Amino acid sequence: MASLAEKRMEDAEETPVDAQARPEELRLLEALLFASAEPIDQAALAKRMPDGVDIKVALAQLQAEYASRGVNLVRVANKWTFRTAGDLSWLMTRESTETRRLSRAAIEVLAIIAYHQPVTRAEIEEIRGVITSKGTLDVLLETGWIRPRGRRKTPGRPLTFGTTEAFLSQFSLEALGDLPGLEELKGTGLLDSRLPSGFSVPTPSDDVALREDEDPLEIGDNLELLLAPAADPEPEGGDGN
Amino acid sequence: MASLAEKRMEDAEETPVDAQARPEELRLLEALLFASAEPIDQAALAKRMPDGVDIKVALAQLQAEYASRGVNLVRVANKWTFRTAGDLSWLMTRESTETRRLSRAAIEVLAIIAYHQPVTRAEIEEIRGVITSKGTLDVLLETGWIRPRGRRKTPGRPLTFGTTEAFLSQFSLEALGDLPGLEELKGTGLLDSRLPSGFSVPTPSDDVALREDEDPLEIGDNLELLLAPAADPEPEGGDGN
Amino acid sequence: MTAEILSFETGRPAEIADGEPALVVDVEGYEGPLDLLLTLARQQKVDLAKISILALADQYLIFIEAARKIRLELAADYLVMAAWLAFLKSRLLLPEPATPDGPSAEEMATALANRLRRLEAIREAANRLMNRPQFQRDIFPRGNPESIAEIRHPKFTATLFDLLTAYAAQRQRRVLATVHLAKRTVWSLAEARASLERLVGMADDWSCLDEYLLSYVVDPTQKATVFASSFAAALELVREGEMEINQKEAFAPIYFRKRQPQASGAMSAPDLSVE
Repeated sequence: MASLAEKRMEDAEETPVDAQARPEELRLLEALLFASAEPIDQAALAKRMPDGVDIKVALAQLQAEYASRGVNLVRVANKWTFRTAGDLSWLMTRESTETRRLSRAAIEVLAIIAYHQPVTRAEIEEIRGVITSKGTLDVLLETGWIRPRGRRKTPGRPLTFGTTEAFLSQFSLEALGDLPGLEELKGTGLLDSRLPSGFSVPTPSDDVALREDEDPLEIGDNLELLLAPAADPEPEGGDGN
Repeated sequence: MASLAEKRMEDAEETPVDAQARPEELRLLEALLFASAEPIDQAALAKRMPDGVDIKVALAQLQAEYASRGVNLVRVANKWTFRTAGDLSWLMTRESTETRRLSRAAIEVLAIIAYHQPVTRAEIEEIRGVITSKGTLDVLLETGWIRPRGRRKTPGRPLTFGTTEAFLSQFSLEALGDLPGLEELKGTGLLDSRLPSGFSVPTPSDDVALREDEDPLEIGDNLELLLAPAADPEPEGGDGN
Repeated sequence: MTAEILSFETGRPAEIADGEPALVVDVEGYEGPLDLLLTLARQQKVDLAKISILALADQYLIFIEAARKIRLELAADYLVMAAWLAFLKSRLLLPEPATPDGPSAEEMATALANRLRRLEAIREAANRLMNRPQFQRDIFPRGNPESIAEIRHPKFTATLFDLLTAYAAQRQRRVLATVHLAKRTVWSLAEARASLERLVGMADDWSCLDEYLLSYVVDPTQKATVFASSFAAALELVREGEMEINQKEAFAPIYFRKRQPQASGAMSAPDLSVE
């Protein structure tokens, strides 16, 4: 501590904040304004100051002193108060994470992407029998668990979706192949054992290499636009969440 | 306004608070600390600062800058906070905050806990030569300045008491080592309260880590019951206040 | 006992304890015998380290004696202290025994002096502590703290179980949804009644319901439903007085005709006409 204070004394040669030279009333104003729960008007401040203090001048001095600081003395509706400098508003925010559960729709879409990837939106809808809202895909993209892989080489060149490493990590899977297959799903009772014989569950693969029916994404593909279905003019439509 | 600002520029010749020369991190620290009513620890501050800022140096600089002002940067229990200067208390009369007046007994018990911690009730009574009423301890616990730390590893496993961060904050102490007169007391050996001077460490410590002669409190320890002395069957007895 | 101690603890104004003249015999001003002893010791006006324990013991005993004379209630610990001091005094005055057992009188006196010094020291420390600038009394925090805005980043959660359940459920749902149950064709009551009414209008005499139905029904698989609905419709029409029906015996053909304006017809068995 002492050494730091000494260091300060050295610095002081460049920027001498001369305690002696600084009028005492600035200290008083500073303390009053700092501690007050509300902005104070000049008259109220003057009442607490020693006689003979030109409060106007003192406030102006204080304001000038603080003008370049992280805290400014500002006048609000004719009352005075300290406020953090406007340009530091970014500093006055705290980032926090909040845990959110995925909606049922989002989980369903995610599951289909996981098993059927690479899969297009139309294929997801075919399996689910429901239109997928843009919000649902947005939420899933926000999780970082799915990604657009490329474009299917079919008319309209729809986007294909697949899962990411973050997906594996979230669900504690070593590889996508660890997702249970048909027999395992039946074994755990998740699938009815009386399903028709043609029923199959694909063996999922998240191989980064594109399939032969996939084209790479083009640079500049704007996902915002891509996700909005051409046929669906209201993107706000349904928030999957 | 402009003219006052200009006036300020003239003054600036004598005391140039050179905005350019003042490191930006001082502005940031200033803003963060000024805005908060609660002390902030160095780690939390560092997290908000740009990379490469030596936070320790910056805090020391800021502390030195404000040392002569009406608002000081103080460290309390390893956290930093701006507070009005102690010598301006005459200015800061506030009607609303009436400080609780502790009884003489409570003040004495508080001092014994502060200087002798961790300390048991029996040890407090040994020093004072009087039985400590439950009310006195209740009042002190209510202030939040003391806390039961653990249990002494002696027959009966009595509770040990110590002070809290709120205690340091209340009395503007950076750490327990700043207790007034502590050095003298240590010099005279008067802190060595325990008669069987087996493991006596005559330096008070509010370290959250228990001493080797302390056991942790058990979950479910009911303080209400614990504080009532075993010899005193009527816990309602008297309110020490 | 407790009550007395508590009354001490509630703290009489400090000035009474803090060194008023010696002969105020008011034991309630003291926080126990040690406090009283300390006050008496201060009156020796010397460093506590050099205090005369003998003189102090005398002062204490005189004080207690005075208190007893004016019949002041004395808590037991005051009397215990008095007895102990009397003992100490006698030990201090007598020559030390050759083989002392336990602490010597000198040691006991020193221990008492140390206790007094320690109490005084902690009181001094307490005093200095309380005289420090106190938070919210002398120094103040920011009165109008500025809140730190919070930007929330969602962290999504889902379990593998959620995922598998969702997948299995929707795959299954789709498969089961494509199993079609053939819709059964049913001749409704309304349909049966409408055609019966038409038929009754055409036939004046008894006609056989079965024959009519056979000629009517195109698809033989519909015979049952047509028959059932027609019979129910026929009963309803009879109840409404639109027609009469007639059957000779169980499983025999059923005949029907338009209701005759005047009473029962000749050929039929009237007992079977239904009201």
